[in-house]
Amino acid sequence: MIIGLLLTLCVFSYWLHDNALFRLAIHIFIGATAAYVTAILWFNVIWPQVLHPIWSGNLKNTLLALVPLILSILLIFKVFPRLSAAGSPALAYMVGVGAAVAIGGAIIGTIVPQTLTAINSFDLQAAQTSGESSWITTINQGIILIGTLTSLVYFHFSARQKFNQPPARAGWIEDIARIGKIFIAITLGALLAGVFMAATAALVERLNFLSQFVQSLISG
Amino acid sequence: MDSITCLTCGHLNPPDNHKCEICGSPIETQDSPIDATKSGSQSPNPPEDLSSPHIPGEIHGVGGLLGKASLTPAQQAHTRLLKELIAGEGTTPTPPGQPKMRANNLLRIGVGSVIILLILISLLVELPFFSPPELSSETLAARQLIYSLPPGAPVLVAFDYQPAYIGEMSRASQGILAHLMAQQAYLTLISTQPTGPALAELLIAEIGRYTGSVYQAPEQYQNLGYLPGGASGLLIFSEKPHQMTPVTADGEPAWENSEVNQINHISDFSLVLVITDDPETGRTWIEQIGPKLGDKPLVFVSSAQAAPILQPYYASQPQQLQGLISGVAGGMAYQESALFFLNNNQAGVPWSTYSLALWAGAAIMILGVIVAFICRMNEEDSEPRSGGMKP
Amino acid sequence: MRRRPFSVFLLVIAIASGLVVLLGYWINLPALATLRDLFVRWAAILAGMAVLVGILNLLYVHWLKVSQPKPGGAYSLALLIAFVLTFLVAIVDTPTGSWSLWIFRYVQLPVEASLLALLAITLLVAVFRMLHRRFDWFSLVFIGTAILILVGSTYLPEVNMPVLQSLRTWLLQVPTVAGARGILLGIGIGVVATGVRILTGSDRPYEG
Amino acid sequence: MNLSAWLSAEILGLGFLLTFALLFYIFYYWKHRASYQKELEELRRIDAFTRLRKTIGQAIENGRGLQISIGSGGLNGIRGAAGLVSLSMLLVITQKSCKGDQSPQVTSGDGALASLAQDTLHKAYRLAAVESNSKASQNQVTGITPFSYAAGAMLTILDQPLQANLLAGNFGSEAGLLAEAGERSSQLVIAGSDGLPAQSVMLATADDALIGEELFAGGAYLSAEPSHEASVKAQDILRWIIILIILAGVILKLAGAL
Repeated sequence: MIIGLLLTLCVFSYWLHDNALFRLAIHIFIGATAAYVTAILWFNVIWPQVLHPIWSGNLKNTLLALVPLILSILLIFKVFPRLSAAGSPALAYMVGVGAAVAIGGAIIGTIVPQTLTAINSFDLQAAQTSGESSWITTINQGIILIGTLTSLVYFHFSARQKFNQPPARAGWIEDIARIGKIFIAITLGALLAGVFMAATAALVERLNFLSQFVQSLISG
Repeated sequence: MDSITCLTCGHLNPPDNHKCEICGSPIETQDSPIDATKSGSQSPNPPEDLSSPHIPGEIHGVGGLLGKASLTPAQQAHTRLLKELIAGEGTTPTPPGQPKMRANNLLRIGVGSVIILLILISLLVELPFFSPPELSSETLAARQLIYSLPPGAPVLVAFDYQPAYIGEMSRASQGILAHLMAQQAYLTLISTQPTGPALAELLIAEIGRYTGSVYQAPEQYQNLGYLPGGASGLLIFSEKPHQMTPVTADGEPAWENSEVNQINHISDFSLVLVITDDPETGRTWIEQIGPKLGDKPLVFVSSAQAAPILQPYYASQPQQLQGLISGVAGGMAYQESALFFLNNNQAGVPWSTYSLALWAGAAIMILGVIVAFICRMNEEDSEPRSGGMKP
Repeated sequence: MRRRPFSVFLLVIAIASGLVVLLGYWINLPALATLRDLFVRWAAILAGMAVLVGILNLLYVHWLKVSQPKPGGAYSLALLIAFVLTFLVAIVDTPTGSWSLWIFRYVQLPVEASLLALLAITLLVAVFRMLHRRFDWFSLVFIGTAILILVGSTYLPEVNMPVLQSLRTWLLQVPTVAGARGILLGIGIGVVATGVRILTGSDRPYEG
Repeated sequence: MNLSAWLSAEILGLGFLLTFALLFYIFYYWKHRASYQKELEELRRIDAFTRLRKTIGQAIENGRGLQISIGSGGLNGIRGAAGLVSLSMLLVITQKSCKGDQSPQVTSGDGALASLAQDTLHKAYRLAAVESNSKASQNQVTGITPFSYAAGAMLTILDQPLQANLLAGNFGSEAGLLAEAGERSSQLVIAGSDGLPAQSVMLATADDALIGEELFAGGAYLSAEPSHEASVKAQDILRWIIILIILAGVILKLAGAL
């Protein structure tokens, strides 16, 4: 408990000024975290998923289990500058699969559903049946639609170079983008409030920890 | 030489400056490297002009706002200190070598001391000033789902948040987890972050302290530990849970208990509860797991910073999220509404102090707007700037 | 520029593995599905191993700082000691054992939570600086929304503020949803572009 | 009635992907053929990139380095994409700055990303025909979880006399601490992320922030590579296609066809 208190104070001291205690706390923290993660990796990945399968089960499973083992070893080569090149195949494999999963996730997971939701959420029947007065719902749906489209337009990159002027997009695109920017600002503002709330919770929790410790000292 | 106008705040800087004295943003002259250590001379128009006029404005602003948050004299003293410090941003004589660093440090220390003292005082006084939050529809939906669980129902609980958020997330999730335990659900804990397993164990133990009955592994729950590979890992886990997580966090064989040994697909769980601080993680779960759950509900406990992104999934047609508890407020509302009592009101994040801190934060932000506005008024003569990220 | 055979080999690995996984999303052949699952599972395991590689890199860099005396070598030593101690405890006691949890609770949690707590102060100061940097309507909408939502998130019994709270709810359920959807779609498109550049071999980060 | 029932998501998704790939190839060959010189003028101005390009030059002039934090996202899923973008930006920046012996300092929170960053640095040296002088400490993993990574990166930012910090990749709200550390040591901070909380925090704390998709256009804004140019053009068109689909869908819905 006392250690937690000291570390908390060390980190808080950074708020006043960057100092040695803060750096010490940070380094201990990084080391401890890395060690804990290593242990987790051993118990949850390296032993059960890479090593153990080798001598369990039939030949087919063993052969299949050899592949991740070999790839893992190749990956570890990356740590040593001289052997680094040997690790590249494993890395290339990870990049390939990673890119594919990213594309799949982005299209199946984000682009298509968000597009369909944008269309389906504009639903007059639902507006009529909904409890609140239908025109408010319809207006809100309209705002959401406009916001989605305009904030999409905001990202448009291509621009035309006018004679000795900075490149600019066509006027009408600029106008739409300006509307989109309002929605983006509101969204990011809402998120900023969220982040601040999360951080404030941490601040309150830490200070509560401190004050309770002090109180326990006073009460003995 | 002419003085250079800062494109960002419009402040007139001496020609040898490379970072603006007022806003600190680099002055974009083609040949001038951005090197704050070079800029240090006084601004052409005396900084007092920047600071003095806005004191009344602030008294109005702060009095009006912090007033709502019931200022003690001590706190008022500190807001006054804060005002002086912000005034200081313009007025502090800046020795060459560190132009506005000192002003920034003072501002940081001022703001920090105000909010920290405010929190400490309200922690010591413990005045129940703010009434508990109301139960939102998505939180209510989550509660109904938990009530409908039969005893021994297998429930998957994902602890996917950074340890830093423990204050908020434990306050947000204690209610629903205690409720799950009261319903005697069999919990299967998992995390796609390596620090998750420890968080899970800590929270289970903590709830045990509050309710008086500690859940036991492996009779009442199993901790599958860390699931590597993010989206890829989840994809495989949802179809072959045994293959992806054969052992528990401490290396013991998993899936042995009768409640879970029949589970061969994610949809065999009665309910999936995801506790996360990050909208990306949340979306990964919704996108990878959601479609595979069939008619089984997916419930989220989310940090306040993820809620704005996750809320639409609850509102969407068809519903991709069947329940959502967001932030300290959601957790409080859940606890208040549930039929059992957790003796943790002063532990972790007390609601009243938290609300007060939020008010203080909002007040300080408003103060920032007022100060910036007044500075802007004083900069009227210099060229107006459309600012920030141009569309 | 002629490509070296080795980088061609890498290119083939990346594109082939990627295409197999990508096709698995659309073409519904049992064989392909099995292969894809296998590939994705291996990738997941490798992601775990990559974390280990990262840890080795971390230790290597700090070992260098300790071995060849540099400023801050003492900190690196502290880091290495913390690593060794924690690792021994976590391996002997298992990651969920009481000792490991003690370290986690009283070493890692306080530091992380305190860093996040500092962020609260940082954000408030940042608001001042940002408004000084650019005092335009974009910043004002940005900060104004944040303020409204903060105030609307609390409940005062004396001062009942239905207007504020309904405004907060509206902000969160209408314009925020719209903006978020636009941003998410935009990011989605960007991700597809990045992935396609990899799978067409025009980006090859893996070739040294 | 639900539109997704009427139009299978898979088909629509495949359509998106194929359209994009096709557009990408068309533009790629077009750019390749036409010996294009003024790609950069063809893109709208984004302050963050304008300033970043200036800063690279200034870093060489003052002999003060750049630090690039490429985040802790690993290589999987959407986070991975953010990391890959930051790597392509790293390649361009290193090529430009290593001639002045000011190759950037890279911090990351994941082994795979760090290894890729190492390879990228070597590649940049090779392309710039400069003798590689990269030290182990030039590309380091500063911590393995997001917060320990951020904490370690904060220290490297505070320690070195840097010209500027570029935060590009997958971050959480802890990015605010990095930006603040850069501000403390009076460095320019340019930040972009795929995570939305990070974006809001960066907008508040960084000197210049990249919003949403802008990060993914990084390569095109920094280099004249035809492939980057082509992908940005393709992104623009795909975006308009999505807009049109949404509009069409809504109109059909109003007409009651769906």
